Amino acid sequence: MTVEEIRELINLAAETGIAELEVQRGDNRVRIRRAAFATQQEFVLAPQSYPAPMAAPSPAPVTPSASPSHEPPKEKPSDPTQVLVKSPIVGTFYEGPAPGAPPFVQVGSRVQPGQVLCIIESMKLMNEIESETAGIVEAKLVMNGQPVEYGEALFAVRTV
Amino acid sequence: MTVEEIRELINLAAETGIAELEVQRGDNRVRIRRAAFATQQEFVLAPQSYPAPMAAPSPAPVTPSASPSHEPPKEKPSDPTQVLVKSPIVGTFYEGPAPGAPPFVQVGSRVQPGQVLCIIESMKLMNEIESETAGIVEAKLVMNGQPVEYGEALFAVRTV
Amino acid sequence: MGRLCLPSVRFNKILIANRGEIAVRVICACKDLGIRTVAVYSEADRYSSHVRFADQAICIGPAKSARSYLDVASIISAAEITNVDAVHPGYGFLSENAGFAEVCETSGLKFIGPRPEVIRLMGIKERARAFMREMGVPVLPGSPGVLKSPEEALELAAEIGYPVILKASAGGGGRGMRIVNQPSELPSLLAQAQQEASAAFGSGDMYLEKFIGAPRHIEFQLLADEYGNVEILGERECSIQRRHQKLLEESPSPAVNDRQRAEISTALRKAIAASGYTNAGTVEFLMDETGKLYFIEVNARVQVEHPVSEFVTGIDIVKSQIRIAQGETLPEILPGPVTLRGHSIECRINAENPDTFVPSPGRITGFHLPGGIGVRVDTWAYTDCVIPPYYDSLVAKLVTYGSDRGEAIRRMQRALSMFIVEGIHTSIPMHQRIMADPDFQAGNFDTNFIKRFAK
Amino acid sequence: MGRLCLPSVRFNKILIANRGEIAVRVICACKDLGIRTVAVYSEADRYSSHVRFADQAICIGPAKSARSYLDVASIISAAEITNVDAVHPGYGFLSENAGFAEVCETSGLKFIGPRPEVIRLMGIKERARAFMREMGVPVLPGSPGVLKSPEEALELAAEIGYPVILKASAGGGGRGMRIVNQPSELPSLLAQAQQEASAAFGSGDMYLEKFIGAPRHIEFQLLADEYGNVEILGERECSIQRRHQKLLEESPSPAVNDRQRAEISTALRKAIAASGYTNAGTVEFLMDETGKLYFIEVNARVQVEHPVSEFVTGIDIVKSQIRIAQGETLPEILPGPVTLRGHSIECRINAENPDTFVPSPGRITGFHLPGGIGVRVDTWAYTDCVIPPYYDSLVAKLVTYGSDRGEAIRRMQRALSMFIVEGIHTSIPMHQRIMADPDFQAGNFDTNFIKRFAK
Repeated sequence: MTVEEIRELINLAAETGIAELEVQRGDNRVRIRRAAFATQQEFVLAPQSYPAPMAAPSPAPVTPSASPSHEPPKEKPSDPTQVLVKSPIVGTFYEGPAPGAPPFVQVGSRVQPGQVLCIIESMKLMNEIESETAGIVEAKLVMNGQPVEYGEALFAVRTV
Repeated sequence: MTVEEIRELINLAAETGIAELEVQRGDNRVRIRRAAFATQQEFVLAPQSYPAPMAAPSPAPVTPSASPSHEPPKEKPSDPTQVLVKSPIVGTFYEGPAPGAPPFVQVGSRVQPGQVLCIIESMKLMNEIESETAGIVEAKLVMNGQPVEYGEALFAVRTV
Repeated sequence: MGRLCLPSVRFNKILIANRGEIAVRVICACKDLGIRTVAVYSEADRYSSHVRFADQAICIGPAKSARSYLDVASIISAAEITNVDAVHPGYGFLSENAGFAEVCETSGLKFIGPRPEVIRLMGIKERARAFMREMGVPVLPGSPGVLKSPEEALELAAEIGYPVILKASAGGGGRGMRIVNQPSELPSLLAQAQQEASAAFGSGDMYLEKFIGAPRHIEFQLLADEYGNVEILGERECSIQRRHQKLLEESPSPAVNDRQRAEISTALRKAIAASGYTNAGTVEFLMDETGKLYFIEVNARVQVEHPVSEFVTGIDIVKSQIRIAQGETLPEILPGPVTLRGHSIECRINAENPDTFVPSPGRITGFHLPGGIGVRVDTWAYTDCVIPPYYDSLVAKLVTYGSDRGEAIRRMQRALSMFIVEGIHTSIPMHQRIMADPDFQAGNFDTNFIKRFAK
Repeated sequence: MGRLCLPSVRFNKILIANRGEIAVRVICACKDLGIRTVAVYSEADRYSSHVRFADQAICIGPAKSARSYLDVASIISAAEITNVDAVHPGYGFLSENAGFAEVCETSGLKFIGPRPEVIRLMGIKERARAFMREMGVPVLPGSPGVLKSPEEALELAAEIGYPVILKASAGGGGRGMRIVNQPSELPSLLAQAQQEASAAFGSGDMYLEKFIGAPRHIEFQLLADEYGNVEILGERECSIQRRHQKLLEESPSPAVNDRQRAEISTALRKAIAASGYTNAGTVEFLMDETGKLYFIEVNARVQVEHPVSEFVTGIDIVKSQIRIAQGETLPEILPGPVTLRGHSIECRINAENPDTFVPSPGRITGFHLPGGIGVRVDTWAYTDCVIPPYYDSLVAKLVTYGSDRGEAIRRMQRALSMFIVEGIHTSIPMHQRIMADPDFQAGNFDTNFIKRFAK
């Protein structure tokens, strides 16, 4: 019996979910007992990466948002030269220092570290949000006066 | 004995709901014990061979049978030369015509179509179960006096 | 109160001759009583919850009901090889089959339901009606027995006044029924209905009754022990139906007042005791446009909608069925006098398109049950189960309770909005529309509600 | 009855400053009242049910509670940008933080709970004890106020008699507590406890009390409106604890009789009305070996175990909290006089090893809820959810009801056997052992039960 054959037998046992497999061919004998059944072992966390049933692209007649089984979005490979400026607090986004005043920055503006990008008003306090990098504002992601959550992206800045 | 043959035997074990199967062909011997019977259990439920999330081969802290998420077994390509004689009714299996009498057939017996293989007693009626094919009895899958369900495999017959 | 000191038996093991949510319901009652259970199942139900949660399970046949859940020999065999003491028939299937009850008896198995001769009496509707009329229960004007000829039918209809309805003696579920608006239609409609009834029930016996155009369907729940004690557990309003299939039930009925409830209950207690009826049952009435109730039939079994009565009375009806069959008396079984408290509504969550009512079998890929205060769910379904196409489409019963009807409705709306079933269509959206309907909320409806509503 | 004609407000939208099952519970109450909801959540709870079922959801910070669920500024900001009328604090987190209640008030948000000054009074335990003593509620013999010195503690302990227990004024959850068996131990144990209390609560203030070796923990549920009306909703037995963490609660207590319940309720009604307490709350007592009850503290919020009181009284406590905060009176809110019917038990299903109590966070790969008669489940979990390691381990509250304690126990056993959670450990097996215990079944236990039981 070759290793390949034994490997096949092991795969077979795993596939079929049986507890134990014993094979003898003439003088050859193989006995496979699957690990899950070998000991009354305490549990190991299930792998985080299996395709959850509710997340499968099934033709469900209900709306896609009706499921409580939200899967975390896949982390996308991020562009190292693009930085998202996120809100550090919950509050209201203001693009300029006062109503009617011009915005601190616009798409295309070149910004420096420490430069004010916007204001988040929280509990009547105006919190200035500064850029941490030098770069060019590629996108403004929130409308003036819009409420923002913690961690919500405000601007995309291309570092230079 | 090829892996394909062994796979068939495992499928056979799963289909028939038996706990353990031992087959010897000359020098070749296979012994299969099914996962469900690795622990003491009162009745047979799920075949252990499904890819459902709850049955993933993780050593979960509950018993394998604790899940209500039973997946139907995949239909496996069956060996056309092997026939499973299944019980057409619910009842009690008797291998012989009377208590103490020799069994109708034994492993290795050559059988003809219409030959009585066993009796299933149901509601005080003795129902003779006949072979539908000519062949050799390869396995007796039920013990004398044991209750059987509808569709439970009683014998494996190799057609000749 | 009957003979109190009669020794009652104690079941060790019960076989449940049914499937789906009612099989799980009976398993729950048995667990609550410490009685072991045997599930029977067809090949299509191998992975069903009732198989999982019973102590033992026996496959009794292929998917087709006639060869599994309706196959008396297989079920009795399963009972014999598992050594059970009693059989609970659930609803549907063999539950009102007097022959099955008889075979159980001769096989030494206690049938959890009325005795065969009582099932038989109640199954022959014109006999049941005659009996109730004698006992002083108001009965819809109609033929005294089976119609002997079209001529007799014409005479009777003229007496009663049109419209009248033709019904099959052995029938149910709307088959073998015809509404007749004028004498000229009668002969041909009678022939049609007879033919349909023969095909469906094996008997073409027909009777006729006064037809109420916009009735409410109201039924009274009863419990009767084996010593002549009878209790009425209030009524249920079941008027929200589509083609005689109930979709939603509640208790109490918004249309029944305390005086009427007391009057009917008194009459029924007497009639049921005189009939020799035992175990649980339901007496169905139609209410006409003036609020008068007329007896139509007895359902000699537990009903799908029993949980609404359980909520408002605090009485476990299925547990009571088993205890009655064990020979216990109602005074032993019931915690005290029967009183109604609050209001309860049941929505039947079916696997069907909520607009077209077309069944929607298949795999449930996502399943999230609502919970919290005032919510009960009876179901056999679970994430990744498959609703087979062979049986009824009932997936779950969603039942809510409130201190009044308004609270029960609000809680039902909340629970419906938190009940998630993916992979198949369900009747949840339909129930949401019913709950939001001003007529429903006001309690203003009859059996035509769904028709009006669908427009 | 208070001023009945005071105009009550009607909330349009409520922010729920909490997570997990209690956030879902408050959402249910709001849905039942037709009030819209705003959930707040940390980054770790993005996929939690309370986010799914609220009308709006705002992320308020990272996983760490200090920067999310305990961050007053973030929560108030979330309330402001969503234009809510009121804030429900749930239990834990900011629920008994008088400062938070105050900020809500100054921000024009109704805090659904007692007024800040009352929360503050109840939070300072020796002041609460002094107040209750004055009002005629039996209080455990102890120091009249904060211990000023080890010498004063020694004097008081000699007067009361050993053993005594040292407790932190601002404490809770077992921290800052020491049992003293003899005078020689007292000074060093006092120093230890003070240090622990300072670290945990920011205050080293201590008091001492008579120590009861085998007490039962019994608490009374109250509702108080804003016009001086107080109702007591019976008591709960909470003696099944491990290290002061309740595992299982029931109502009524097997150890409290009707006379005692009535006496304590009368005393509490008077005391609570005099204290200016409003909204829901719980008054905790210890019962000594002779059955005498002693006040220990007030929990100025809804409790985890409130559903058992809801089952036996039929009163929706969380809905009542919201209606009280809207300015409604108890006579308007309650369907009638408060009466207790039947028995209810709650098992806390925690994500933890049932033997070692080690938390077991992780992904739930299989989740099947029990249902049927007499079963209520409050949970935020679902198939494939992840129990985060950052917060408490409560996955679900399994609550059963029966017409008596025996029925409630049987139904709990049934429900536990049909509750399937895969992928993580849960306390289900531990609860099954408790339910099967003859002492538990007989109602014979005290707060040492789990210790004896674990052996």
